[in-house]
Amino acid sequence: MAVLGAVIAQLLHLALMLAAAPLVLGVVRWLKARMLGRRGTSPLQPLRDLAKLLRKRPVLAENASVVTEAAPHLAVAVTVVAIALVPSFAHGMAFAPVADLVLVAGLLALARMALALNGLDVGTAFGGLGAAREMSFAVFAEPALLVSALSFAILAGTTNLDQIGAVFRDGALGLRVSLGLAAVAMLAVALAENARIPVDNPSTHLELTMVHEAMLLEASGRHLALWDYQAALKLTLWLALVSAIFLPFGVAPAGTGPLAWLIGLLAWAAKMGTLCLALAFFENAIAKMRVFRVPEFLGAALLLALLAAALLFVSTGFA
Amino acid sequence: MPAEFPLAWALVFLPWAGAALLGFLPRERVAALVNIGVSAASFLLALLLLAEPVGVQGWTRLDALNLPLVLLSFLIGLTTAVYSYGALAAETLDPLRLRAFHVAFQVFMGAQALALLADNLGVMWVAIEIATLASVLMVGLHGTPAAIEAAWKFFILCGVGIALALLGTIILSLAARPVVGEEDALSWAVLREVAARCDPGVLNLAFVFLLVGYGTKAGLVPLHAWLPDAEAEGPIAISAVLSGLLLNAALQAVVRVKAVVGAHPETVPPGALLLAFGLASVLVAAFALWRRRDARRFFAWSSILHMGLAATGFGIGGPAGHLAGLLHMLGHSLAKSAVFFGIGAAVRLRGSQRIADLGGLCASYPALGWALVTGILAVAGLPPFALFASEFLLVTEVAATHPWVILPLGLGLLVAVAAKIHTLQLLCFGDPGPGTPPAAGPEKLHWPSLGPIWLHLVLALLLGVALPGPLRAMLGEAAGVVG
Amino acid sequence: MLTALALGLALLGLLALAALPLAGHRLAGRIVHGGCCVVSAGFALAALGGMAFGLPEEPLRLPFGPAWAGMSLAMDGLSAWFLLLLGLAGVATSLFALGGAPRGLVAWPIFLGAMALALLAADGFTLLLGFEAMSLASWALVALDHREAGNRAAARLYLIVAALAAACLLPCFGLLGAMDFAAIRAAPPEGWRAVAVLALGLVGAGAKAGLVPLHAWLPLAHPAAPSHVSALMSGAMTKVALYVMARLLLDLCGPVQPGWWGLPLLVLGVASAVLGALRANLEEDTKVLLACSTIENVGLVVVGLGLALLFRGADLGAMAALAAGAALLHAMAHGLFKTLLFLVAGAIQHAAGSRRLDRLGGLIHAMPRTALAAAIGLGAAAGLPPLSGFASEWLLLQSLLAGWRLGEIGLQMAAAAALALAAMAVALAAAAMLRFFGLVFLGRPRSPRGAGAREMGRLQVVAMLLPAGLTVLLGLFPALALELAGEGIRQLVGPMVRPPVIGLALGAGEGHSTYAPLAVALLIGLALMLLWAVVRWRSPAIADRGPVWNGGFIDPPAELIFGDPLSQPSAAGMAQPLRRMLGGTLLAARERVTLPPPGDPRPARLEAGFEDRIGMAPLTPAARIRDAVAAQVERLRSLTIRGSLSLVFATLVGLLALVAWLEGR
Amino acid sequence: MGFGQLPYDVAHLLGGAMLLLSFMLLYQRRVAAVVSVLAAQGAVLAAAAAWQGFVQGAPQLYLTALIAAVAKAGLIPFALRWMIRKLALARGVDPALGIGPSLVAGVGLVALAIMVTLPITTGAQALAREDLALALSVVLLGMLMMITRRNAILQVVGLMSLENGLVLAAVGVTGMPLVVELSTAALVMLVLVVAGVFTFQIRGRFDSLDTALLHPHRGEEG
Repeated sequence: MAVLGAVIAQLLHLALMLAAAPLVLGVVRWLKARMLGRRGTSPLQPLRDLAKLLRKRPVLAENASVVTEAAPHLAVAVTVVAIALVPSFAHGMAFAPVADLVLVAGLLALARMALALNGLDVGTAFGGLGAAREMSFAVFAEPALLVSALSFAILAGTTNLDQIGAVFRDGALGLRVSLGLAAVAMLAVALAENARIPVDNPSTHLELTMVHEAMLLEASGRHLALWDYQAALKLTLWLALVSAIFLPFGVAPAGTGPLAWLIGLLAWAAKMGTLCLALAFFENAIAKMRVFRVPEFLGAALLLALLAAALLFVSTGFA
Repeated sequence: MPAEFPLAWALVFLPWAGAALLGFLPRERVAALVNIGVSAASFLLALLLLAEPVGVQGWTRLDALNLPLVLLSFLIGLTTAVYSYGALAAETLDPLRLRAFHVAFQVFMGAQALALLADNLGVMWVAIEIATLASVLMVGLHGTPAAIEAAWKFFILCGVGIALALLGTIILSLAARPVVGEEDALSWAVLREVAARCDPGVLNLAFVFLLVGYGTKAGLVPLHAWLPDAEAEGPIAISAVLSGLLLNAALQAVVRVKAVVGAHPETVPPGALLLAFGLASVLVAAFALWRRRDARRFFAWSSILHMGLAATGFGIGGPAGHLAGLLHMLGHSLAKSAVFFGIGAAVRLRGSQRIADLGGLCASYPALGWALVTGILAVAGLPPFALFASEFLLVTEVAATHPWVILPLGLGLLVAVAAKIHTLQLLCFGDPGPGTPPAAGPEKLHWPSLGPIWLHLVLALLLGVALPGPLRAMLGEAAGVVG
Repeated sequence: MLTALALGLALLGLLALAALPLAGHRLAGRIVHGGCCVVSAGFALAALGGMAFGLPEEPLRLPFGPAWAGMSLAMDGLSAWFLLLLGLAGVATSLFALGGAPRGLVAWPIFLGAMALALLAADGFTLLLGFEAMSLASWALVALDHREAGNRAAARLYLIVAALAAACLLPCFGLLGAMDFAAIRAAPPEGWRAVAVLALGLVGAGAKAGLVPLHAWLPLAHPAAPSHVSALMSGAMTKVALYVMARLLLDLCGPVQPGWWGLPLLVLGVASAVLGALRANLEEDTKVLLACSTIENVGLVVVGLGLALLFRGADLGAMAALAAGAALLHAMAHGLFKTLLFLVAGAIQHAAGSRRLDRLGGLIHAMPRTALAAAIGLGAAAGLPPLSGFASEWLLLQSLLAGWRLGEIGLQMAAAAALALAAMAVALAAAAMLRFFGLVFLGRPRSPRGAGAREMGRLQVVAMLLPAGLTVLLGLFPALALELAGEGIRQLVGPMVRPPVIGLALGAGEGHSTYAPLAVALLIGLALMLLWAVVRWRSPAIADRGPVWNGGFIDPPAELIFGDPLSQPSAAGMAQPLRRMLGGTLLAARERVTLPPPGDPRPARLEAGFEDRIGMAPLTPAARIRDAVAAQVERLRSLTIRGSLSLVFATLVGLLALVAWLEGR
Repeated sequence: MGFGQLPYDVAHLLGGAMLLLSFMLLYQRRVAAVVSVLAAQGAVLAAAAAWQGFVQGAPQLYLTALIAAVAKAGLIPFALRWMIRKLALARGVDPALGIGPSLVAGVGLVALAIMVTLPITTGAQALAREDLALALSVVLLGMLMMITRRNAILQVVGLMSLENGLVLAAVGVTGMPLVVELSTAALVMLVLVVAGVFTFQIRGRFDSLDTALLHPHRGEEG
């Protein structure tokens, strides 16, 4: 029975994520526009774009290899698997045992690799530029992510997202400075990973500082659709990750039934909404930074995460 | 054979008889062949020693320490004779000098045997002196200015050295005189027994003179000045027998004396002095190797290095130390003479013994080149040859017993190996330098040149990792003889 | 079983001997390489069987040996694990060589045999004999093309470093006080002797494994050799050095040693990982790039070993097992995928005629199978799930994440910093591998020769697909591999522990965090299939082919048949971000852009370069000191006859005075 | 035997005479004179050997004395003179270390020799001990001469007087087997022959016996 519940919860979660991804993107765009006093496009616009792109006939460069065809599928599939691991409204879902933070990071790295390969496939200058920069940013993002994971590992004794969430939800730990620092670090990483301002600008093309879009210049039709969808999924995943770790309130405990799920769902929607709002506000508030200042940005995140760990060493009885 | 004429003396007088015969042989080829014959005969004779009972017989003794050295000496004597058969033809020697060479060579072999087998220290001294004078003649054979300089230096330094050794011998007998009754005050066996009752002061004095005297012969720093030039002049055979045989005889004398003096508890520990000389030789030679431009001198310096290593082994003493020293002497003789054979062939082909002129041997003469590569690796103490085994034992033993010695020793070894690898690549790898004569058609090297090299290397290999049981037992026993 | 292994060693020796008379014969290559292939397979099977069905208890005493003792062979869990690696790598490389031109036939079997001997040794002499013979044989193979000055310099430095390793490891066994391993375990060293063993062992084995700062030789020597040799050198030989380090520091010195022993390993390992990975991002020669990534992976393994020491010292058995398992698994994973990648580099060099990234490109069209194998290998090297590299790095990161359990705050901070740097190294490796694949296989050809490349022969392709398949298998079933390595892990960290395994998944610590590669792989596969179906259903249209858009660039002029080379990313260009972000500080990287004046049609030029000052740090001063001392010593030689005579005289007088003084007291 | 007795006094007297002659070797400025001093030393050595033979009642020492008289006092000086005349050598000695300093150094060496020998040989007979001290001094002085004189002939002379010191020590030891004396004597002749050969070769090559001229001809120049 519990198993069945877990499976159902997992499927619901997956469906929710897949559906929510374009919405999240759209909502963020809409919020940004509203804050700037524009009417903005409807939050559903990304869905329409996807549908339209899927209908279009894709055009491949003459020397495009199988990579161009395979990479987007691989990237989306991997991101779907990753997003299936991040708990949204309920804990103890079917994949909970394998929902490991380090694994999620690995899956995201795989998706990133696929994206970069796509950028390099036809050998254009922009693609290479974007790929090189994307990988270089990851060099600083991954340590920051893992070191902030260290804080959770110390407090929860594991890197399993499900258990981290459960431990934090029970609130046995109370509010901690170190967790705050880790949260800031992780948000910075999230901005970098999703090519948001100040690291990259998702809404421009052919700007010399661009990273993410540069790798998609040759993509068209369904390939472009897949890439856009993957971006949306990734954004959603990161927001869900942040909410799952730092805002685990109201998430249905393992083994509970539909009612708890409903509460969890509402709580989750609220959390995602606030995060979107925060993101939109942040992006409007600051300007994009020069490419070679990104390492400093992420390096600061890394240092914050290290500081969090150090505080834990001192504060907790482990020291 | 009758006891009053033991095999040992036969080993001495057979080569001398051969020398006398060779003195009257005008024809070069015949002389070379006779030379080989005599060497072969004396080698077979030496093999008979294996059946001889161990012990003292008049002025001579036979024990596990000198038996392997004697066998090795005559083996190298034989291979050297074989090698010279091919090599001397190319040397620019008038018949008289050639005859002188053959005579001196056999005289040297006889004296070498006597030096190794002598029990009476006086006799041993005489033998070493004869061997020295014979090799002085061979060194100066070419009569070029460099050769004369080398020979004169050799003569003066070793003359002084031998005189000091004699003084040491006399003082030793003076020390033993009061305690030996009617026995021979110069017999090593007797001395070892009575040493504990002798006056430590006199023993110290004797050891100082003997160490400096025979140490000069063994080429220990700072008494080494004669060695590099002496080994680099004269026919290549000289380099082989000097580094392969004479040094061993001198070092064996030092070790035997050390055994005598060390038997007395209150003397200044002779091992420490020997160890100091050994380390000095290792360090100085290791760094000097980096400045060599002449191939034969390079390997002469490496002889100093290896004598230093063996001296270090004997210096730290103990069964392991002595075994390491002895093994090192044997392995060094084999490997070094092999390398000298190879260098000699290369010098013959290229007409110069400067390293720069010899470069790129593997490219122009593959067979010789790779043989030389193997030989130099063996000399550098890399596996699987004997010197690797002995250096392994030496270093581990030093680290176990005298840890502080490991610093200079390890440094010296490392610097020396690096230098040898460097020179090896200069000699054998790359393209022949400009100005070197191109390889004239097919490689003009026949078995007398390459055969000895490979024979020595195979023996060094066996000595290193695949020693047959009886030999292993003998070496172990030898370590005990002077322990 | 040991007898069979010994016979295998003998067979290799015979092959080496047989190569001498066979030299130049038509079948020589077939016989030697085929024989090596068979023997290596035998090694692998023996090791596998030993680990699966029980290892031989008693060591085998060989009937011969050095003058003072016999040689002895033994196979315990540790040696079996590395022997398995050696066997697999040996099979692949020999197979590859079988397809190519026969070269270095004498040294190759000796190389294989020496490594096996070092792994199977049960006493110090045998170990070092194998270790040095291994260096010697590989030196001969490095020097195979000795007519090129670069190779000569590389070979010289290589052998000198090997000698340094020997000069450090020999005293170790002297300080350990015994030759026989069992005897050493019975009486582990104490006090300053133990510390000396640690230092010497670290320098000796580390120098051979290419650990910073003694790594300068590795990027020179590995590329200089023929590719199958480089493959075995990077894949197996560095592991033999790591085996010696583990055997010496963890096993022989035993659990009595304090935990802080792990600290130097941790520091050096992390430094190697970061520096190697960064260099791999800047190098422009395929084989040098791979060699640098070897430095990185060696560093990661050493980090694992250091953590194992730290945890063992803190009595955290499970954590120690986790770290040791990570080290062993990563050693195996790297051994396999690095072998594969060097073979790929060899295939590329043979097919496209160059090793330089800037002369290659677009090979995925000409060599699809090679590209597939390369993709697998590079993916594993980049630490991507579900391949082998990720499994081992997951374990490593988990053990680093558990570093806070060490209690002492200094160690905790060290572990946290190590975690950050290790993660950075992994990400750097990913960047380097992407650069490799993107520049070599994707894009357009950068040279006519590269445009004319063809797929390799069947044997070579098989030789590449074999380690590729093994990489995938190891990635999917790391738990089974670790179960096999269990004995080895116990050898390293104590008899009580069990490998960090839960069923088919890897489990860290109390098993809270788990990694189930099979499940992940299945999920990805499922998602891919569904996605493919959906996309096909929603968007049936067949893709068109058209000229590359390239952001609106004009088409290249007709004479540029490969397109405009300047519109393609170059090796230096791909390296630019990291060169600017990290290269300046770590590798003294520099860039110079020369812009022609306006109106000048010449293109702008970017010159970029770097120098590995850390790698050169130990070398140049040593050479300078050596020359200075040698110059001083040379003055001894320049004495005249009277001068040297007075030297003798002075020695005599000095000794007499010494004796007089000693007796005066 | 002991102090104040005739055998001791005579032996001591002869030893002292040899030491004195060694100093004269160092003191001389003319090659010819050096050779005649060497001859005198040989003669004294013969006397010492004979006296020891008489004291110890060891007949083989008379033989030694005879050899010494013939070789050291007769043949060798004669050969050296002949060589000098044959090669028309420069008459001067041109020492590397001045006469005065070398004498001072000699005194220091004698002091060292006595310091080393006297306190230690308490076990041995006084006679041997005294002779040992003297012989040691003679040996050291011989070496000093070898390293302070440039001329090849003088270096040979130094070697000879060094050997004299040896024989002096040898005869001092009671019961020293004959082999040593014989071999010593024989080898002295051999050494002389070899030395002669080379002196001629050096002379022939370099028109001088200044061994410093050999130095540039070490192999591996530059």
